[in-house]
Amino acid sequence: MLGMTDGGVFSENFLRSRLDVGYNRPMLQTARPKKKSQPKAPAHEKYLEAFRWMLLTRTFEEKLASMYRGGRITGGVYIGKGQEAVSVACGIFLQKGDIFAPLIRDQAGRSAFGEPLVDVARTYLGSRAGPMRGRDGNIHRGKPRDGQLAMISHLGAMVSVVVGSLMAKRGRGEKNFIGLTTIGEGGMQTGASHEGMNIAAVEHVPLVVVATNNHYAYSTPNDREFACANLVDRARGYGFEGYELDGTDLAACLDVIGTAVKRARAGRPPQLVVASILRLAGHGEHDDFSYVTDDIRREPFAIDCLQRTEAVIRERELADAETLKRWREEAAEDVENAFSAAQREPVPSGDDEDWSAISRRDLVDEIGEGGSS
Amino acid sequence: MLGMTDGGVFSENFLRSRLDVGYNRPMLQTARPKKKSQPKAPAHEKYLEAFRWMLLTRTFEEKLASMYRGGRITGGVYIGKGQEAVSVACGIFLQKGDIFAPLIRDQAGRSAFGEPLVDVARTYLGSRAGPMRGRDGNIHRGKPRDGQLAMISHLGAMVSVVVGSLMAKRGRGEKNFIGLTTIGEGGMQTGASHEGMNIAAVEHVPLVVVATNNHYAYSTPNDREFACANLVDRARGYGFEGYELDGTDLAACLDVIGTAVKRARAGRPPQLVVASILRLAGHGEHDDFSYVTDDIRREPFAIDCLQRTEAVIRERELADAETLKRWREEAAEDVENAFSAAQREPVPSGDDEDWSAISRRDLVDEIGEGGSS
Amino acid sequence: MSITYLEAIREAQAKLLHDDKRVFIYGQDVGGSFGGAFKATKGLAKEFPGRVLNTPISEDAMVGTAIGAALEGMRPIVEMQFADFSSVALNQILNNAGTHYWRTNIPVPITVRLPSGGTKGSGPFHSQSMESLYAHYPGLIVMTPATVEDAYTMLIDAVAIDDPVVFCEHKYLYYHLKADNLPNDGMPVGKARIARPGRDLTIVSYSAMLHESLSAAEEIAKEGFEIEVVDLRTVKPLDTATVLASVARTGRLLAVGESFPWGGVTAEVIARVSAEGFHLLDAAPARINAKDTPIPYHPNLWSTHRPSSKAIAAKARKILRE
Amino acid sequence: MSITYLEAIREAQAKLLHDDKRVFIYGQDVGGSFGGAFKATKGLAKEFPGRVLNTPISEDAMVGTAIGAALEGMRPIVEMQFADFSSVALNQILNNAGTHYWRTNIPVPITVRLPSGGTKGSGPFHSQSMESLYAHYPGLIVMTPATVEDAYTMLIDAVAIDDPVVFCEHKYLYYHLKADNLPNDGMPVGKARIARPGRDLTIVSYSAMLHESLSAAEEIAKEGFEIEVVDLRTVKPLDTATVLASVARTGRLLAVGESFPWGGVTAEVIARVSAEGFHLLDAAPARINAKDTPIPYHPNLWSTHRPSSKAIAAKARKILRE
Ligand SMILES: Cc1ncc(C[n+]2csc(CCOP(=O)(O)OP(=O)(O)O)c2C)c(N)n1
Ligand SMILES: Cc1ncc(C[n+]2csc(CCOP(=O)(O)OP(=O)(O)O)c2C)c(N)n1
Ligand SMILES: [Mg+2]
Ligand SMILES: [Mg+2]
Repeated sequence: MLGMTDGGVFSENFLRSRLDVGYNRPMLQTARPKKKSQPKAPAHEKYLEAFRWMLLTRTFEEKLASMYRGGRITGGVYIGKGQEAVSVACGIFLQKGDIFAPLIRDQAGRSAFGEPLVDVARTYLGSRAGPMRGRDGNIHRGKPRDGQLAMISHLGAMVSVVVGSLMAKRGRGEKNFIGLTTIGEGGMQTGASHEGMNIAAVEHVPLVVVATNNHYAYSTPNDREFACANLVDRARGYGFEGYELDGTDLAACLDVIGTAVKRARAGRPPQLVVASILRLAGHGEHDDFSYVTDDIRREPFAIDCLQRTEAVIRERELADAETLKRWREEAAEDVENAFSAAQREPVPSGDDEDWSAISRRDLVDEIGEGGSS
Repeated sequence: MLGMTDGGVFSENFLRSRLDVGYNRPMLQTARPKKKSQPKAPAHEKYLEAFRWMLLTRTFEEKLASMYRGGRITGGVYIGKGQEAVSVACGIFLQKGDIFAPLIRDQAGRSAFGEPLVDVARTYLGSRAGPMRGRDGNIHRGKPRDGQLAMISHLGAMVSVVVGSLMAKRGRGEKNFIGLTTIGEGGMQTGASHEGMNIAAVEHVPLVVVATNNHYAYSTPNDREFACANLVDRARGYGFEGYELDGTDLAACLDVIGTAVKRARAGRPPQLVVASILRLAGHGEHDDFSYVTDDIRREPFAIDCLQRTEAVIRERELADAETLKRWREEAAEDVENAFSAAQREPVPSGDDEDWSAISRRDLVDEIGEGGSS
Repeated sequence: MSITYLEAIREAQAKLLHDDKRVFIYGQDVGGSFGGAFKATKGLAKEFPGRVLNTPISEDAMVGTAIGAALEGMRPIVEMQFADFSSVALNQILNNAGTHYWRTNIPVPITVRLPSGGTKGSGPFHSQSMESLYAHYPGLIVMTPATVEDAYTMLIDAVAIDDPVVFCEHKYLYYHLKADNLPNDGMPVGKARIARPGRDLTIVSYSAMLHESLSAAEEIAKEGFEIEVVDLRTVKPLDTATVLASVARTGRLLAVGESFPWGGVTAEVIARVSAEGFHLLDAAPARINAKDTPIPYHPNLWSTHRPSSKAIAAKARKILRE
Repeated sequence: MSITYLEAIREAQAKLLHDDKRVFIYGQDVGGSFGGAFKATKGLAKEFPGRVLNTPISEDAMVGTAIGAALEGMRPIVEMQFADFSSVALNQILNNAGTHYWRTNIPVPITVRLPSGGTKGSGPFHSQSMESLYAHYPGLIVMTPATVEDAYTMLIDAVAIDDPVVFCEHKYLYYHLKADNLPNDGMPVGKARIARPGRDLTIVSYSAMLHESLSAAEEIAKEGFEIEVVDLRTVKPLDTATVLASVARTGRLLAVGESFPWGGVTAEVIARVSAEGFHLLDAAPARINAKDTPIPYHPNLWSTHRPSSKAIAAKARKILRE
């Protein structure tokens, strides 16, 4: 079954070898993982690179959460604890010219695709120097000119936006680009995500949708979200190629998402990856996630992907203890730098703000100021 | 494969016998029909009853179309030519206490479920005595108190409405009821239909969704509507049981939709039937459907179900020529009566109208009259 | 005893569930041990098993389902997680629930709760006030309670009404507003309230802006002016009579709302008073709304974007000088 | 040569496709040999292969796709089959397109065409005027052309504007309105037009209601009154200056719109004039809208539901007597 990790040694060109098989095969059946997949033994740069992004993300988000608890962040804080392996795999295969439309729990992927950490800090702190300039906050950020779309909250809405961007690129004659967007199992139940996935298939754009079933939408468990046996079965209904994925296994994430990215790039139909994971934090940091049952915490998908990855690294001696320690220190330093830089920057002020919702200043409605000025 | 006609003789209790198998089986795989299904040989009352509803519908809609051409109908006229077999099967198994939410091309089903033809004529003519009292027209009609929901135009919106009605019935302790709603292959691409189907499965209500792929949404052929190999594959993605259906074959329609209805009634998961057919008229009577290609007109699904049914009846001598003639005459008479009754009735007048959009007259906004009075 | 605006909403729902078997609550995260993003249904799923149901993230279907249940005699309350997400249910609300009675003679008794309005750091998609969109279309009652008491009695009223009700509860008031106890009866639905009597200027407001308006009035009272403050309570129907009677007393009008400036409640109030009470006005009527941009995240921007008591007072002074 | 309002829209799109490689048209049934439910894109798919594309029945995704393409430099025109169906795309229009520039500094140059307004026998779901919903939210330009010439030049303007434009074209005018030829240039975007000069009363209107207002003015001219008729052309931005200048001349104001009465364009016009031009008014301003019910199917009801020139004339006479 294509797109699945096979438990074997993960070689330098694992992606290419899979693709050589895949290209000439008929549309994939949706794939199911073998029970109890074994951690891979990836003697591979990409694996270590991915681990470092994961580590950086975890370090950053722990700091962010502690700042939230200290009352230093306005509004919510949303972290991706436990989802770093899936997320990093979403960003790490993307190239300049690709489009990435991340959602809530995608810091690792955002970083791997090139978002500077300082921009995250800036957005949470509302810095004027940040991409959102204090106008929008937390996860609602992006730099569309760099292919990083800025999500709106309404789940599912970004899927069709990526489709349109890809159509435009194709229309312009660009080559070798793809788009990747993420969604939760909850977001898959919105009408917008349905319309977006269907139109992607109709337009046959090189899109990868990575859906993460982290077993909850906020406090709502799967049984009140959907009733199909497996969400990957939706792939076939849209004309996507579909894959299941153990999201705690970084090698599997790199393998499956990497394959999906390659296949999309090669002109295959849109790709759906459904990863299984447990969200290891609250929906946001305000949420104590006491609704997560003990039973579910004991499920195999409840493993911490970061710990699992580190265990593989140690076990297979892919990096020694000292290197790991250095990486950890470097991550802490990067995080420190990001926050301290952002903290020094000015925040917006209502009086200096350019209060115009449109770019054509001559067309701004004369309705008057409004607000408290 | 359950839910599929098997080419054998269609016995009086064909439904029961299928169900005896079906109840204890695990969730159905989506079923595919055998190539070139043979017309069945149904020595069966239901078959003839269904034929008569189909005949009545065809006769009615031909008259309606001719009135439209004569300029005697305001607004559009939407007929179901070629879809009568599917439609009648949607209505004929429903009982008092069931909910039917038909859409555009469902006259046969509406009639079979008990809608008097005169109400159709009244709605097209805007009679004050009709269920919509001239306020809404053509296919936008219903009598919710009788389980006949009044569609809004926005495709897909009625699916979740049926779900809610079924939940209420279950909550009240009613037994043995189901809901059936229809949709086109075009309507299946709306976000509303997705959300409705998903929520139906989550709530595990006794719902049957009959989707008719008539190969066009207005002028748009299938390849610009969806890109999956077969729409019935969506069933699995929602946790529905799914069936394909040759919509030109009345016996198959009765068999498959009848089975789905029985299974829903028996507490199985929601049911999706995807029928294949060609729309044999314009989207509305204003439309010359010149975009329908010659190739597609030669496809097996382009057969006229009414002619096919009549051929079976003649060939198997289920009714003699005289009986057929009498039925035809009776249909013409019923149609004549419906229109002439409706035509004698008063139409609304703006001055006498009760212009209130809410039932609580004491809460009507004091904004004043508006309009031209 | 002290009870917040949010608790009042919870208590109203508890009472409704208790008193009326037809009531159920449908929304994201309302059930289980969780009780909703704002805890407006905390404990209710346990107290009323099977009647407080979590839904998929499917706002269109949530409302559609409620409509269907209402047609079969139920009294569903739909909780939107944030008002802003009702944009994807708007079609069901306007075109299905809103048209049903007029088309078929059968009303659709659903109540859609919209946690509305701005709070610090909530940004463009968790801060909106959507009452004007819903009030513009026919067929709906749109409630905008400004007090703990109203939050309680009006929600009970909403569910009793046979027609669809959009219930705009203000998130800023959830915790900020407290009352000593809950009333048994409220004012009649659709009637505005004189929240503060005065004689020099009428401020018409509703929801969170009522409180900004009241502070402004308080402040200006020190300057010797008595401002009358009208709380609309429902924006549809809009109680023109009470507003006109107030303007008849004061001769001056300022309409204050938190939603976007183009159209909407404040425009409607001014249009009515100008059209029906023109001779009552001694000065030009005025209005204050939020600015015509999305609602900003950063508190500095947000507090400039939304009308403040200071801005209201400044505007009021200007009108008083005319 | 004689060209209809509908043909002008087709011609504008043909010109846009011809002149600007970034333009494409996206909508249900716009492509193939069909050319749209109203034939506004007739022949264009053939003339411009691959640039006039049929879509699935997925309004949300149609707009989302257009937004994405616009971000990558395209100039998409989305055709809604009927304005009414844009209710299910409203979220993308308001919350995605409408907020994008403000949030990211990058505008979203999409044009969403809404075949709007009532015609005989079209009923509640094929007759709506939705300009007020879109104008209420920040970030959008909302155009409502009333003439063949404007339909042409304003659609060309719409596509040229870097910000999202909601283009409300009126179905009643499609065939009823003819011009001799198409202009090269129109008035500047956002400027209202004096459609008929006068001195006794200003009627402010737009889209199909402009023509009802003009007939009313014509009729009342026989009685010796000269009514000035202002065509707003765009309802957002709304050209307050032109409206105020007209009221300065006439001292009287009647605002006429076809959409629902609560809030919306006519309320906004009256609110602006009352607030900013109070001293200009010699009589109470007034408005006429459609009735506050869904739009009826039967022509007898429909013609009562919508404002007619007769009703406008009657109201005008009343204001003139004051
Ligand atoms: C249309 C819509 N409705 C409601 C919300 C509020 N909301 C934000 S995140 C969330 C849960 C999302 O669950 P899921 O998609 O599974 O993603 P996860 O948070 O588990 O990563 C909800 C309900 C929203 N953002 N959009
Ligand atoms: C949400 C929405 N968008 C557009 C329309 C306009 N419309 C009415 S029928 C139709 C085509 C429907 O196609 P399909 O669902 O396949 O049904 P069929 O007409 O073929 O029976 C369209 C686009 C609509 N009714 N609803
Ligand atoms: Mg989740
Ligand atoms: Mg079809």
